[in-house]
Amino acid sequence: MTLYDQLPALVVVVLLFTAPITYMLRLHGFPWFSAMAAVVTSFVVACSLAATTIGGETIIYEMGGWPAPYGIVLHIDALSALMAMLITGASSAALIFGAKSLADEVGEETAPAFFAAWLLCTAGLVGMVITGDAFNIFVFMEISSLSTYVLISAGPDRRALISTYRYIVMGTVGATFYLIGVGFLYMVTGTLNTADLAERVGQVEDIRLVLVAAGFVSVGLAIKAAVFPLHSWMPNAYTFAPNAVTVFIAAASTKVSLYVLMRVDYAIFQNSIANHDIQLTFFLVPLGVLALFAGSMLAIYEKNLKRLLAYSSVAQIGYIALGISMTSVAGLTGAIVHMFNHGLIKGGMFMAVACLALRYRTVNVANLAGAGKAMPWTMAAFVVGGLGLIGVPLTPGFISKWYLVLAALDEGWLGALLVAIILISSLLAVIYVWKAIEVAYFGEPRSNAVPVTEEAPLVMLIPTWIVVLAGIWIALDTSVTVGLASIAAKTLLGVEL
Amino acid sequence: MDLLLDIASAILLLTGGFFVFVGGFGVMRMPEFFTRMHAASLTDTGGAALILLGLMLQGGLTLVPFKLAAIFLFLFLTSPTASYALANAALLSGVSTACRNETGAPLPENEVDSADSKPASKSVAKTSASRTSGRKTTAKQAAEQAAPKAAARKASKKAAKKPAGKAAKKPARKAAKKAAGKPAGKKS
Amino acid sequence: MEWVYFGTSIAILVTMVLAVVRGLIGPTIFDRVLAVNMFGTKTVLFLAVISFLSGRPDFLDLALAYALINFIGVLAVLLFFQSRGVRRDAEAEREADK
Amino acid sequence: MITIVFSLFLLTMLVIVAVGILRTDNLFTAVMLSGIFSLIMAANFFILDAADVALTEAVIGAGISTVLFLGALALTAEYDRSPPVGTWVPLLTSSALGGVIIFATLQAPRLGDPNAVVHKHVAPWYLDRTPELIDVPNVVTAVLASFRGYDTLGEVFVVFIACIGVMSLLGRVRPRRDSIEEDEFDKRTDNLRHHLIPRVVGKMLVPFIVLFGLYVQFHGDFGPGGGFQAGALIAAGVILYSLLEGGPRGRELVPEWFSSLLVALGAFTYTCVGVVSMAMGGRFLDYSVLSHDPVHGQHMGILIIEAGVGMTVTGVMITIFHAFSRRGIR
Repeated sequence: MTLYDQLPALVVVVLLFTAPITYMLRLHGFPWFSAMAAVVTSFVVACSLAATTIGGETIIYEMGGWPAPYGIVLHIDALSALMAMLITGASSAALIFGAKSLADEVGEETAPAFFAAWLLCTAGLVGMVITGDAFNIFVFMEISSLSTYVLISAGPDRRALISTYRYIVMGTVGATFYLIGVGFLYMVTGTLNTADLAERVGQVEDIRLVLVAAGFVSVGLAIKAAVFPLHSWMPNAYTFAPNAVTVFIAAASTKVSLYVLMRVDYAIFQNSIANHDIQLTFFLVPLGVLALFAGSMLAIYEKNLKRLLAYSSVAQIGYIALGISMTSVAGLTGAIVHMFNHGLIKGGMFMAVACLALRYRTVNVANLAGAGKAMPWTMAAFVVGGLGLIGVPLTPGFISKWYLVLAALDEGWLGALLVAIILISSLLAVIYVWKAIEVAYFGEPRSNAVPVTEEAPLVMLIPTWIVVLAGIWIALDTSVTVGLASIAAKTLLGVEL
Repeated sequence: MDLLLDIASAILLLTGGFFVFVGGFGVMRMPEFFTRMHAASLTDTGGAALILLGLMLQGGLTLVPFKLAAIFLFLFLTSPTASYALANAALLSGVSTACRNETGAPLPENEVDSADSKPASKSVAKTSASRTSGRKTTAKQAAEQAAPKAAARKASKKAAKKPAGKAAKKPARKAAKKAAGKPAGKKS
Repeated sequence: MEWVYFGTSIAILVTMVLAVVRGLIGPTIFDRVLAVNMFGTKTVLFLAVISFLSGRPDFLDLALAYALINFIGVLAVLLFFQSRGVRRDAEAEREADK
Repeated sequence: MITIVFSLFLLTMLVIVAVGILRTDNLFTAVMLSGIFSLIMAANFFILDAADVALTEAVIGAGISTVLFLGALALTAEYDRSPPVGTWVPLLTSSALGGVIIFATLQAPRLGDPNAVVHKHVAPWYLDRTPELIDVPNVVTAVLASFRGYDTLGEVFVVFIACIGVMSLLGRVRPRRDSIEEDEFDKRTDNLRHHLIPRVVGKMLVPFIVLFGLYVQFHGDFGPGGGFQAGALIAAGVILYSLLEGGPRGRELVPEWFSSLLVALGAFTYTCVGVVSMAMGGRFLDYSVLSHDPVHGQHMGILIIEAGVGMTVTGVMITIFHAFSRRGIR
């Protein structure tokens, strides 16, 4: 076995291997360094996996050397590689970005535990996307959720504890639903391997259990993904978490649940349940549309910049849900590209907000007056991100919305309606993004406020701009993202490449 | 020989089962806590011993009787210890030893309580006081304090449950609804 | 022998029900602790009898584990009430000082 | 038949106890009833022949969780004072959910039906091939430790991260102290030293519990047991000692740095086995390459990873208990 053959396992093993070391070695500055090294290594491995899969190849790696339905296999195709790249990329960017702010917020004493949790969170998310086993997804879901709770509550803000508690309750309900669904599937098929499941579910004669399983899995994952009426845990969790943590989980965490939803739904249920595409449409379209409007409206009325962006995420998840619900190659491509692009955009914006928070000590929109002059580079990054949220051409948001619109136009009158909805919600996005920009550039600072004159430190600005520029690069050169996404969409739908 | 063994173990098992059941019955029917505990702990040991002995006879010459013997030994050690700990905890927080009559209603609390519980808790306090200082007050005070408190709490709870509970629920629920009804965005 | 095991296990099960009822109706919390403790012992016996009834006495390990650690919980209860008593004393002392 | 009757009986009791837990607002009562709940659950697992699960449930549910619950209860009030919420919506939701599950399972294969799909696909393969490939009598151990060893690795990390989470919550707030001097407070509340009977009996049992834990650890290949159960049992021994002798002495016996190190060390050991097998030319967690003989390699791998699991679980239980006892069980 060459190192190249071991790459699929390495992407997660590196993280799992480093986490206990990070926890055990209590040297000054070491936890951050080892976490960063491991995450970056994992990112490099994920990139090389993506390079392999872009030709449409699927990698199967047998854990423990046991063949597919008996042991656990890693199953890496274009979609998983793209997601793994997003997760590890977001994780390393947030870690490098947060080198200073995390040191302030977390403290020397708890740093080993915190960075071990960070590594495990990344490992859990990556593990979920690369595995080819339905129960293994649950195990890694547990790892990622538990470590996310630790990360969110690690900051000095005590309100984080309450929001973490809500997240724990909702997250546990979601994971349990998923587990119940998987249990039913095991009951009717006797297997847990996703490829094997896909085959055997089709042979089940009485599909009542399969239907209920599909319901439980979908609702459970929708809770974990913060799809609109089930999103209530998310805004506060994002708001009170340490800034770098928000960057990471906003960019990666909910998308992974959407990924699993997509994967389980398309790979297992779509070809076994008759009319499943219609059921999926009826489940996701109303939720997606509601999410678009409600998320945007809540964002418009929000005064806290972090929570504003969180509500905007609720809206953006609506787009992804719409894309998933269309069951067409174009729609899925749009959804997958938007997952990736939104991760980049939101990550960059939360980084900019973290820079603002460092200098202004608050993230209330009203207090940020004058930020445009005091911190031009930070605000410029924020503006570029905001344009991406709206979907202006030359930004990543435009690409994904473009594909969504194209997909919607294929759907007849319902599609035309969807196009209108997408356009309206983009206008709403203009309003809430403008709200922040207006105050920052044209607002008069309050007389009693301490004037901020200093730009954010370079250690934070450079990562922010790297992420922003990466977004623009991806908008200009779509071959990687759209290429991977269209292959992924075709694989999911079983269309010939 | 086998038949004899079978008969012996059957007798032991069934007697043990009967003892265990009697213990459970006692726990259900005895009037107050300490007598209930008496019923439970006595038959716990007796019934368990008989059943385990009966099973041992059936085990043959394997590891099984030894495991059963180990279970027997550990139960014999832990079960009384647990009873001791429980009774002690109950005494410490002053469970009333007031008897209840046939219908389950407590007998008038006047003499029974003071006559029974105080000497008991004192003696505990004394024995332990010889080893650690400051314990004497603990046990006694706790016993004296907790008993009326517990009774008062119970009374107030019962009283509150019917009329006050319902009355209080409605406004509270309304208030909760109001708070939840506000758009979450306005809170900050 | 089957029916003897069966009869014994039924007796134990009925006792378990009685213990559960006692645990549910209380009235004092110690009655509930008593119910738990009693239920634990009955579980040990039940497992022992059942492992004979189903003909697999090697599963006695479980009953052994129960017998060993069943009473840790009761000791924790004792500790809990003991420290609560001391805390109440401390609070009372503080009140008196004020 | 008897299995089904007994199991129905126990399940009915389970439901009744569960309703009892929901209906009480006294948290102490809830803790006690949940003790009964897990005992019933364990008996039920046992009847359904899931001896490994039953052992775990017995040790964790009946033994340790009561202690930890009481530790948590000592830090809060005794009564549930959450504001009254409408009971209809949750009730309707959960009834609907239960209805859906029942509706679905009406079509499920009967309990113990040999023709059920579950017994036709993967399971027979495990039963047939385990003697030849791994050669341990307890197939559950073979499945958990080798065939699905990656899942178990994940679970060990779940335990690890759970420990980090509990520690980050409990270590957050400095312990509050009453007016009594700290040392004296500890002396008076923290131990059962002046209770002669529990002290003598309990200390007598501690070595047996630990010994039994080791037996379960190394006997896991043959009978029910393995690292999870063994870890919990050994930790139960240490917890018993700390209850009797007080938190400080318990922390002398197993220092906090050691128990928290053990948590990470166990997870590390497990991962290392995987990495070593990768380095020796196999897949991740492929124990066959560890030795010249594949079956012997499997034995070695399973032994080491079970030891890792045991270390992690022991460490977690003791660490969490210490965290509670340091904040004063009172």
